[in-house]
Order: sequence, then structure tokens, then C-alpha cells
Amino acid sequence: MKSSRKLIDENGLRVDGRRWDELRPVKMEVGLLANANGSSYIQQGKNKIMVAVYGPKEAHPKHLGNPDRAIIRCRFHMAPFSTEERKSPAPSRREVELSKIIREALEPAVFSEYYPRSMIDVFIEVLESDGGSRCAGTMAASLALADAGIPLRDLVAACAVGKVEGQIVLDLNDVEDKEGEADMPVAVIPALGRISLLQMDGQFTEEEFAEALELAQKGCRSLYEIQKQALKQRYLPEKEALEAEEKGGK
Amino acid sequence: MKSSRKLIDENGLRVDGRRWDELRPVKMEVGLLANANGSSYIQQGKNKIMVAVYGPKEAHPKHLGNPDRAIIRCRFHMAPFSTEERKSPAPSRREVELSKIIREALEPAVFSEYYPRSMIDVFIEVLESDGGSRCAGTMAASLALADAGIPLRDLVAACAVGKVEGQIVLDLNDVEDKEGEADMPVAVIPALGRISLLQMDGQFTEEEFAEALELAQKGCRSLYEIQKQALKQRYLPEKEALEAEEKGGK
Amino acid sequence: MKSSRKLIDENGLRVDGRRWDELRPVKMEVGLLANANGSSYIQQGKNKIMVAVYGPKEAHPKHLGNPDRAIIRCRFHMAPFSTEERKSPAPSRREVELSKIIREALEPAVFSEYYPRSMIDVFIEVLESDGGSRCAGTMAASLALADAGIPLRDLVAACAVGKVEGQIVLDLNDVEDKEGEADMPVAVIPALGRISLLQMDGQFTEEEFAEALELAQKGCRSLYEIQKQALKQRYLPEKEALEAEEKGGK
Amino acid sequence: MSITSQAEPLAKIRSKQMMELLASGKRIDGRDLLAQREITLERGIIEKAEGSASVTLGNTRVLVGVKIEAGEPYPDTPNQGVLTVNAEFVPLAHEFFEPGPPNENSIELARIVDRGIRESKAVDLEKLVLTPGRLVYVVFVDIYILNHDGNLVDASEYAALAALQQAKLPKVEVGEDGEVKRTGEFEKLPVVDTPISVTVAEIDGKLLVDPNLEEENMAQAKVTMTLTKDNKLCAVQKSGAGTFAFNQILECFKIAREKSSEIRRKFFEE
Amino acid sequence: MSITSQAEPLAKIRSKQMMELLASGKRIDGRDLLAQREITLERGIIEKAEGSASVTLGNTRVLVGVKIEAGEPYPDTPNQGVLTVNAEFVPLAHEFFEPGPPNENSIELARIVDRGIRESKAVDLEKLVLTPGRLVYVVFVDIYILNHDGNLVDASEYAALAALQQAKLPKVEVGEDGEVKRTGEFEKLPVVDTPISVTVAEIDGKLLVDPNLEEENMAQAKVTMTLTKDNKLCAVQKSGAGTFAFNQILECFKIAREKSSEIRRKFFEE
Amino acid sequence: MSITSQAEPLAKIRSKQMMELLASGKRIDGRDLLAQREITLERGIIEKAEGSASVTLGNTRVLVGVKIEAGEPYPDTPNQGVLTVNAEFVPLAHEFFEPGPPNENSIELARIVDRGIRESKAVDLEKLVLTPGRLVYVVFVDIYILNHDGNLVDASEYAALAALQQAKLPKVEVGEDGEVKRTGEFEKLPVVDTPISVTVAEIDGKLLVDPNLEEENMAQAKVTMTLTKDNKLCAVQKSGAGTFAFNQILECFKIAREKSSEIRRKFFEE
Repeated sequence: MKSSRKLIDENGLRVDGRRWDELRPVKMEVGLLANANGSSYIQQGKNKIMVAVYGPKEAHPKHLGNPDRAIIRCRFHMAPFSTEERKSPAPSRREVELSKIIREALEPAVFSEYYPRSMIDVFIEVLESDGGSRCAGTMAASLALADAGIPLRDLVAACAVGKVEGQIVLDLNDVEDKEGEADMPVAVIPALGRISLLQMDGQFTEEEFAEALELAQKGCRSLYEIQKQALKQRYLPEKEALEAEEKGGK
Repeated sequence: MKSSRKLIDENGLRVDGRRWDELRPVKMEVGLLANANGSSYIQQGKNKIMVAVYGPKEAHPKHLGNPDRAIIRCRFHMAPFSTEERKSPAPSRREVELSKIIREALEPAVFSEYYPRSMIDVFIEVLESDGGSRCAGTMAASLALADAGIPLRDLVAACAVGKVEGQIVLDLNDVEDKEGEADMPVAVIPALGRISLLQMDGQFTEEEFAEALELAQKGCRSLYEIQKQALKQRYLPEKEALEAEEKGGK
Repeated sequence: MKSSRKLIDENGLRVDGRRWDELRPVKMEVGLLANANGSSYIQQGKNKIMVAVYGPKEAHPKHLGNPDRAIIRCRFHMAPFSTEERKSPAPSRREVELSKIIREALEPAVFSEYYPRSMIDVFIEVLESDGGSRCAGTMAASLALADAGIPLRDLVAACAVGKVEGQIVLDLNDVEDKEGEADMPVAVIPALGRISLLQMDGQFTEEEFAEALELAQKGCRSLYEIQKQALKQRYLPEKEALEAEEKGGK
Repeated sequence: MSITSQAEPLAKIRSKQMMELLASGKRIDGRDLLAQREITLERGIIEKAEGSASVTLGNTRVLVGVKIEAGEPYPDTPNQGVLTVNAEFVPLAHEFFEPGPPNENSIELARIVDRGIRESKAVDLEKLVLTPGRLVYVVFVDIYILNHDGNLVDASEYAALAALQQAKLPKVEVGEDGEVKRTGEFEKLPVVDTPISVTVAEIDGKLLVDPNLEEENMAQAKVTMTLTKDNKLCAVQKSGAGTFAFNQILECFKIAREKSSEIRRKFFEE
Repeated sequence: MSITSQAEPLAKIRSKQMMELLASGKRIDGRDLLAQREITLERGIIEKAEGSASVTLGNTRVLVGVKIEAGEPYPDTPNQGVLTVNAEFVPLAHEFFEPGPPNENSIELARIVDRGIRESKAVDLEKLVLTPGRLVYVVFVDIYILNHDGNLVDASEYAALAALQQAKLPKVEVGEDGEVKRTGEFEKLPVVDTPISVTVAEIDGKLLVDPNLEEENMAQAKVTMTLTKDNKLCAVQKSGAGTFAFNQILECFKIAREKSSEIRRKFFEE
Repeated sequence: MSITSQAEPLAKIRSKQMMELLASGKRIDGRDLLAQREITLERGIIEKAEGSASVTLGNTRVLVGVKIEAGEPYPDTPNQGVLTVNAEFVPLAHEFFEPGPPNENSIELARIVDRGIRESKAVDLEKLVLTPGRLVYVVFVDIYILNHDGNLVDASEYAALAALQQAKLPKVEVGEDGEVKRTGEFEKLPVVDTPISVTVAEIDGKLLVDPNLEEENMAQAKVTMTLTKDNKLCAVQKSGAGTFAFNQILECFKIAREKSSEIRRKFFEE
């Protein structure tokens, strides 16, 4: 629904004060849930998303198992209190679609072939939602997979680009997503230089589409650095302690 | 609901111009769906029904299998756009009952004992519905079974008879079904001379009931000829081509 | 909801004429359903509850079986016509909770260890409901288990106590349950002297709680006698006949 | 999806015995081919229901409760009350009954009973209107199977009819804002016909009235015919994966007419 | 929960053959990489539907019915009609389709088709208001898959658009009490754009238009791009557990623009 | 249907160790029998919720969000707001939690928490009426289990109470046509009591406060007692397939009174 609100002001600033190519503040953490094999938490804008990974474990029921590779199960789910109006806990059609889309964004990054007949479960819980929750969820999920010690080709970085008052902008927030003219979430596996998630709604000319894709790549590069940082913060102390120990041992 | 509309006019003609013992125009075709083992299509009045048969195949899950015979699964389902008001895609109680009734009308015609531990699936999709859709669906289903090469004792012919303004009539249409005084669908296995489907609602005296049964038999005989014709049209060309080939080969 | 009705009159009598420590009339019968391995019927106030026990039988599906003991399945279910307003046949959250609570009240009385890899099904159907239906259902269920010949440590006796106009009372009826100030169902395994079901809502001071527990024990003792009587009525004639036969045989 | 039902297999020796008896016109429980089992009928069991009745047919045992509430009419019958029949095969009744939503068997049963009541116009639905097009009485008929030993349809039909005959219609006042309040007074529910169903099974060419469970498991097909008090046929349902000859069907009608009259006279005439 | 899909395994020899052909720029069914299968389109098949159309794309066969009823608007768009797209993968269409509620594949398909129609603003929803904020037209687009041989999305999208273009809008009168009555007259449903989707699969670095089922089972990823009549991109969906290079995506856009124009010209321009 | 639960089996050596420690009055994690694990409580985490709080109890971690909307009252309490408590055991929290609708464990938990809040009259529901009999505030309390290490009930109860205490009530205007609009202003939700639950498990005759998951798997029975700020008992639930002696239950009350006072003082008094 169009509103009369201006989404970009005379200084070229967006409703939350960002420039067109600026990301929202983002915070990522790894390894917070005691029971899960891997876990992560991301806060991006108002998005608050927690991810747990269980596995690899034997496929159950067994007939689900694949003799050549691990299968991945993925659920993107929103808490009833995560939205403006209370959301019914039953999965919506949107959540069903996003669970599939995110699974397909993660799968090409996982060395599934290392774990035949196994199963890896990825549970993404949106505790509070804002624009770009599928991208934030995808990034957090790849961190949780890494935290579970599952070998990855690389992490998966993701962000949305869109069009607001004719301007291509990076990392839409809630208002821009709803009132803007286009929204395109993109996920990238940096080590492969390839796109593993791509959706779009709204309208783009060919030039806008190319420009938006370019901007998404740029956004993903920045976010990828933050992802690596989150892993380091979790594992560097351990590694250093280990090295210190080894040195001490010598 | 009773309406003031006259269902039979002064010339003894029904709302669609038929005499009391006249069938609606009917068209049957066999073998139109590429994936199914057998398929058929029937158009009768406004009824448009497509049937696919998959099987015989191994019963799955295995515990469903019967050591003495094939089991038959049957679904009678109506498309959301097949009715005046949009129908919810979830199966209604009526569809559940008719799935059972039609399965039980088909089973005695199938040599199930030839395929122990197997399963035969019969999927009946009503694309547009009119009076007599269960009978049309039953006939089409038996054609699809034949098209799948499943050995049958015979085809199953079926039609409804009913009472309209005190008159026993053949092959009710939608209006006669809703506004008439009785409706009785009957299915017959001609080679056995036996009834495999019989339901009735409304009110019949003993004499009316006997008369209606008689008329149903007559209707089924006519429809049975059309069923055989549909099979011939599909398989005769093949048979002739085969015979021509054989001759040519000599 | 509070009403203006007085729940205890000037003579200390309750709405149905009982004194504070008086039970409602109760009738228990055993062995009425032909198909079940054990069955029972209880009428207590307006409560009319029928219970069937099937088993012990092989656990199905097998993976449910426990190598050390029988598992017990229990369903507490209310007929649509059992309540003031028609109840939907789908299990309510209350019925789900009570099924669990009653199962857990029965399990400690059953020698489950005698039947490894087996399953015992307990089906409690409330045909008409009044205050205290969970307690009545629990008592009847233990009778049906006994009737099925399943070895028990003891029967399970149960009754509710509550507070009505500040007075601790025994065996609440419907009105006292809804309009009173507290309700506490208690189940006891007399031979063990232990509590196997305990719930409470409303408000109790420490003294009231202790007094109520005491009264519940007393109520359970009386009901336990009636339970034993019901079993005797069913089996004594058989036993006497058997003994007479044995004597005759000598 | 409907699926070939797996009848409880009868022991070979038992089924051989049944067939031999049938050949000489006798049944496994000693009955004649056209004899029903003993029927007992009790009305008015459930105080909280507007109507109720229990029926036993041999070891088959059914309880029916009728609840009546105010509600909206169906859009296509704005000037009629609503009648709705529901059946639950509660797991009390047989080892093979599973708890859960209605399946094809319980749905079919409810629809056969519904058809008999509806097509005979037994309940005068036009008398159940409170505000035309807006508010009518909704009559819920809930069938509860307590023990299953065959011929659930007839037992349910008799219990449903008895419960409806006994049901009281709560008088209500409709406030200006549409609020509905019971006055505490009651009328009789207007039940103006007495549809009676009779079920006949076919085994090996023989027609058997009121089959018990063992017989149902042997029979290939059954047919239920429901007749009004004027001996008009108002509902028919053939059930089971077998067939009937045309003359058998006419024979079934005659049987049903005779048996339904007997039952009507014995239990349902006031 | 979404789970790694188990594609129907292709026989080794068949998949080897497919790869060899692809290496020389050819496909298993003889097509060029950028050739679509033959399309046939038939409008107005279902009389009881307000609009309908069937599409075949090779052996893929889809039927779409449009039903239009009066109903409430969404709270956040009180001055717009409601458009709702639903897809059923009925078990007619493929051995692996099971009866039951929508699954992730049918939901995804419905949402892609919905997105193309909605984002192109093909249906002028603002013209579908009866009483602002209270009563609007609800347009149900029901997609029925009759035979599945790959690229269900494009076949569904074409059939949905054709059915909408052919759909008639029933005129209604709204009574004082809010009752809605059809007058018996009809207008055209206001369809003002012609979004056309084109699906491209990637196999071994090659881009293939309109993949058939064997090709879909070999492909790691597909992308569907939907373009408006002004050649604007209005919906994109990458699908499948694989990836695309950035330049491949730009290449897909060019392919989609060309192919969608052809199809629009051939089937959808009046 | 409720079914005997299959507790995660404890390694023999671990369970032997636990029993030996218990015999000398110690627990496997070093606690005294009557010691709770460390509690942390954080309020106001979810901006889009009207209230929210997270609680950790050792490794058990629970998040509660409160949403408040306008809606209809229950017919039997026309002059009260509506309180509804729901719990989701999301599969994040434990390997054995499956996605899906609530099961008996999550339903029981929600109902225990609900009972404590409702019976203590902690939320003054009579202050939550907008139009008597027509429109009231509906308070949704959604419990989200994030990590399960035992005693979910107490963690959930504390988080629910904290979220309610912190919740803001959105002021609304009700238009003539019944439309509800938020004014943008807020009041405090009227929370007038502080019910605190304490759960005690029995293992081998010993009573243990705040059992962790290993202890729950060893315990035959637990009992949860909830006390109001006046030390009145307002909810009790015995859970698990075991039993308590009468004197143990009285002992549990004393423990619960003491522990609940401590927690109330530390976390819930303003």
C-alpha cells in the first residue's frame, strides 16, 4: 500500500537515516544454545533470529536417507509475537515457501556428500521480524552449520536490495519493503561466486535489475566479513588457548 | 428446495428438452494422460470428468498389501471451480462417501486376485459437475482401468434414475436432481447382470422403485455400448495397424 | 463466574442437600461391553462414564514397545452431548491434559513390568458430565483394568475436594465446581497410601490445603469400598459357582 | 482416499461352519435368515441432552444424543431449521476402532441415517425457524457406537429416531440485538414420520437380515433400505465390494417393508 | 519442514546421453537449448467457472479455473478486491503426487504465479470494490495440474493469465441488509497487463529454456522470471538446490525478455 | 491419546552416580536438594510485542511474548478481558522436540502457567473491557522454549509473569461502526498479583527443587505448586507416572512457600 510518507528525504537519507548503499547495524553471535549441535543469533534492524542445527545424525525414519549424501531439513518459523499482529503458530504459506527457499540456498554450500544416509536439521526461529528476515535467517543458518562443525564450501551471505522512490537501495527495512517499489533478496556463496537464493517482486527495468544485482553483491561482501568475524570471536579464543597450550607443551 | 419452475412441460418434455427415457448426450475418451497407466475422460451433460489409473504396482506401505489380491484405492474429488459456488479443495463428507461407494462399485469388476500384494489407484477428478457425476465417474473409472490393461470381468455402466413431477425419468440433470422428488444412482456390471452401486434418496412407492430399477437397467445398456465404442476407437486403430503389419509381414 | 445463589444454606446444606463431608450417590458396574477385554461404568451425580480396556496386546507400531514394561495409552474423551453446550468431537486442550493426568494416575497402580513390549489401551468416554468427571473416570478406569485381568498393586480411588463459601467440602458437583472458590481432585492408591493424581485451582491457605487433603483421603476411603463392592458383585458369583463346583467335584 | 477394507479374517473352521449352516437356511447364532436379533431400546438417558436413546441389537450397542441450539440456516434453505447427523466410532466399541476424526465408515453411516431422517421429512424443519433467513434451531444428532457386533446402521437409525422422538425443544427469546435466551420452557420437537431402516446382507446367494459382525465379514455386500410410515422407500445404500442381482434387490425391498413395519409398531408408534 | 527432495533418478545411460547431447548444444527431446516445447491454449472450458483455460506445454497439461465471489477485503487493503491463487497437484498428474493438503511445491508454484499477476498489477483490483472497506470481489484462481512433464510454473502461469483474460465479472446488487444478489449480467474482468513467465534451467553450465521433467531432475537449479508487457521484470524465483553465476542470471533475463515477448504476441494480445 | 512417555535413558553409570550422591543429600550438578539453579531474567526484548521477557534457569531458556489485541469476550464472561496462554516446544530447544501442533506436554505446561495466572487473578481482567459483552482486550501469552534442560514450567511461569508485568496496554478508540483504532498511547497492563510456581521432583524418597533434565528423567513424579503474594496456594499439578506420600505433599507446600517468596522478592517486587 502506498502511503504519503516520503521514503527518501531531500538529503537522500532513508527513513532510518541511512544512505542508499548503507547496511543496517548488524550483530551476529555463534554457539548460544546448549542442546543444539550448532547455533547462532542474528540481530539486524529489528530482526531477532535464533538458529539451531541438529546433526548430522542418522536419517530417521530411515527411508528418508539418501545413500549418496546427507539430506537437509529446514524450517523457517516465526514466533506468534514476532509481528505487528499476532501470528498464528501454524506455518503460513509464506513460511512454507521460505523454508524451501532457504534450504535451497544453504544446500549448495554444504559438503552433504560427506554424510551419506544422514540428516541435518536447521531450525530458524524469527523472534522478532523486520524487513529482510529471510536473508538474515539464511546468514545465521550458515553460521549455525559452521558452529555444528559441518564442513562447508563457504558461509552463505545474503541481503535484500530494492527500489524506493525510483532509487535502488541496499538492505530494505520493514517500511521500505512494504511501501517501496521492488524487493529482491539475494544470497551468495562467496567462495564459489555464485547465487544460491534469488527472489524478486515489484518492478525492475533491465538496468535497474543489473544495478540491484551489483549492489546486492556489494552488500553480501560486507556482511560476509561480519559473519567471519562472528565465527572468529567464538573460536579464536579457543584456538589461541590451544596454541598457547601447544607452545607451553613444547 | 421446491421451485415454481415446471420440470416437465405440456408436451412431456423435460427442462433440457429430453423425453422421460432419454439420456443426455455423452462423450467418452480413453488414454489421454501421458503419465498414468490408464486414463479416460467423460462429458455427460455439463459433467466433465477425468480419470487416471496408476498400477497395478507394489503395495506401499507394504503392510497395506493383501496376500490374496490387489487392493484398490479410489478418490472421487471435485475441482474448486467445478461447482456453482467455489468448493474448498479439502475433501467434503460427500466426496469421502462417494469415493467409497465408487470403489465398491468397481471392485467386483476387477480380477484383483491376479495381482496379490499390489495396489491399483483410481483418481477421479470432476472438472465440472452436473447431475449424475458419481455415475459418470464410475463409468469413466472402469474405462481407465481397462485402458491400464487391468483384466476386468466387464466394464461398469452406470446411470441415475429419478422421479420428477411424479414421473420416473432417466439420467437426471442438475436441476432435476435438486428439485425432483427422488434420485437413484445405479451401477451395473453387464456381463454379470448384477448391481454394484445402488443409492437412493427421495421417495418411491414399491411400483415406482421397480419401474425405476427397470429404467436404470435400460439406461445402463445404452451407456455400456458407448463405453465399448470408446475403447474400440482407442484400440481398434492399433489392432488394425497390427493386423495390417502382420499381413504385410507374411 | 460468581452468582448470587447461596451455595450453602442456613442449615449447612449444599445445593443438592448434602452435608460438607458427604459424597454424591455413586453406582459402579464392571464388565458390560462385549468386545473390550475389560470395561466398567460409573454414575456419580450426573456423571455417566463408560470405560473400556483393550490389552495387554503386542505394541503396535512395534517401535512404541518398551523392552522392560507395558506402555499404557489413555484417552479421556467427552461425548458431544455430554455437556450443556454441544462439545465439538475433536479433543479439546482440557481433554488432552486430563488424558495425560489420568494415565499418570493409573500407571503406578499397574504391574506394567509383567508385560514387556505390550500395550494397554484405556478408553474413557464421558457420556454425561458433572463435577468430578476426571476422578470418576479414574476410578472407573482402574475397575476396567481389573476387569481385564491386568495385575494391579491396587485400585485407584479418587475424589475432588473444594472450598464453597469458605467451607471445605467433599465431592463437588457442577455448580460448586464452577461457582466455588477452589477445586482439588485427588487420586489415591490405597494399598500404597500414596497420591497418584493431584491438581488444584482456586485459592487455599496452608490450613485449608491440609484440611482438604485430609478430607480427600477420607472420601477416597469410602469410594474405595464401593469400588471393591462393584468387583465383588461381578466376580463373587463366579467365584462361588467355581467353589461350589469344586466342592461338588470332591 | 477410499481403500479396500481388510475385514477381520474369520477362522477357516468358523467360516466353513457358517457356510454349511447357511446352506440349510440357518445362521451361526441360531437365527433364521430373516430374523433380527433382540432389540432393546431405552429413551432419555442423558439429562444434559435435549434427547437421547440407547439401542442394543444383540451385542451391538449404540447411544444417540440430540442437542438443540440456535444458529444460522443454510443459505439455500433460509426458512428451515438445520439437521446435522454425526457418528463417532469411539475406540470403546471395537479393537480396530482408532481415535481420530471421522473416517469413511463413520461418515457413510452418518449419511445413511441422515438420509433416512431427511428424505422421510421426519423432523418438520419448517417449524424450526426463529427469525426467517437469520436464526433457526440447529438439531445435532450425535451417534456414539459403544460396542460393535455388526449392523451399526440399523442400531444407529433406531436410536436416532427414538432420541428425536423424545427430544424437547427449548423455547427461546430473541432480543433486539439478536441475543438468544432460553426461557426455561420446552415443547416437543416436531417429529412427524418414523423412518425405519432394515439392512440385508448377501452371503453365497442367501439374503440375511440384520447381519452380525462375523456375517458382515463374510458378506460381500449389504443393502440398507429405509421406509417411511407409509411404506415408501426414502433411502437406499448398497455397501461393500460385492453385488446384488436385480431380483434380490426387489426381494430386499419386500423384506425391509415387512421388518420395518414390525419394528415401527413395536417401538415407535405412540 | 522443507526437506531435500528426492528427484526421480534417471537411468545412468539416459543421463549420460543427455549430457553428451548437451555438450553439443542439443537436448534429449531434440530441441535447441532455447526452444520451448509446443504450446496449445484453450479458453473457456468450464461453464460453471467465471473463467477457465487449459494449457499444454509438450506433455505438461494444466487447467485453471477462475471463480469470482463477493467477500470481505483484507484489512490492510480496504479499497481493493482480493486475488487468491491456489494450486493442487492432483494425483492424476504424476505417480509421485499424493492426495492431500498443499505441500511446499504446490505452495511455491501458486506463490510464483500469484507474484507475477500481483506485481504486474495485471488485475485492476481497485475496480473490484463493491462497498469500500466492507465488500469486494474475491477472485479465486485455482490451478489444477493434470499431467506433469516439467515446467509446471510456466504452464500454470499461461493458463492462469488466459483464464483471467477470459473471465466474466458477475454484476451484483447489494441489498440494505448487506445481502448480495447476482443480477445475471456480466462485465469483463479488468485485466490490464500480460505478465509472462519464462523458466530457465541450468545443467552443467548450459542454460535451457522450458525444461521437461527429465531435465528438471538433472538440473541443479532453475530460475523463473516474469515480465510485464513493458518488458519490466515483476517476479523472480530461483528454485532448486543449486546455484547460478551472476552473469548467467543476467543472461536469463535476456532470454526471458525475448521468449516472453514471443508468447505474449502469439497468445495474449488481443 | 496420552501414551507412556519414553524418557531419554540415562547411562547406567550416570544414574548410579546420581543415586549415590542423592543418598548423601547431594545432586549431580553439585546443588543442595532444595537449591534452585541460577535464574537470570530480562524484560522487554521484543519491540513488536506489547510485553516480553526471557528467563534462564541454568541451561533452560525460555522466551515469552505478550500480544494484546481487541476481540470478543467469552460468552460466559461478557464483562472480562480474555487471557490465553500458549506454549510452543520449538525444535530449537531439544533434539526430541518435533515441529508441529501442540502436544500433551506443551498443552499441559501452558495450562499450568495459565492456571497460576488466572487463579491468582494476577491480571485484572475486569479492567480489560472496551464495550461490555462485545469488545474486550485479548491478552495472548506465548511461551517459546529455546533450550530445554528441565523444569520448563517454572522458567515459563517466571517469564510469563515478567512479560505481563512489563506489558503495555495500547489505548484504542472504538468507532460507531465497531472499528477499533489504536491511539498510539499506552497504559500499564493491570497486573495485581505475583503468582510464583515452584516445582519439586521426587527421586527415591528425596524431594529436589528445580530438577534439571537428567533429574526429570530419573524422577517418577514432580509436583508444581503456585503461590500468590499472600502465600495462598492457587495452582497445583502433579505430573509424571509416579506418586507422592501425603506428608511429602505437605512438605512440598512448605518448600514452595519459602522458595516462591525468595523469587518474588528478588525478581518481581517493584
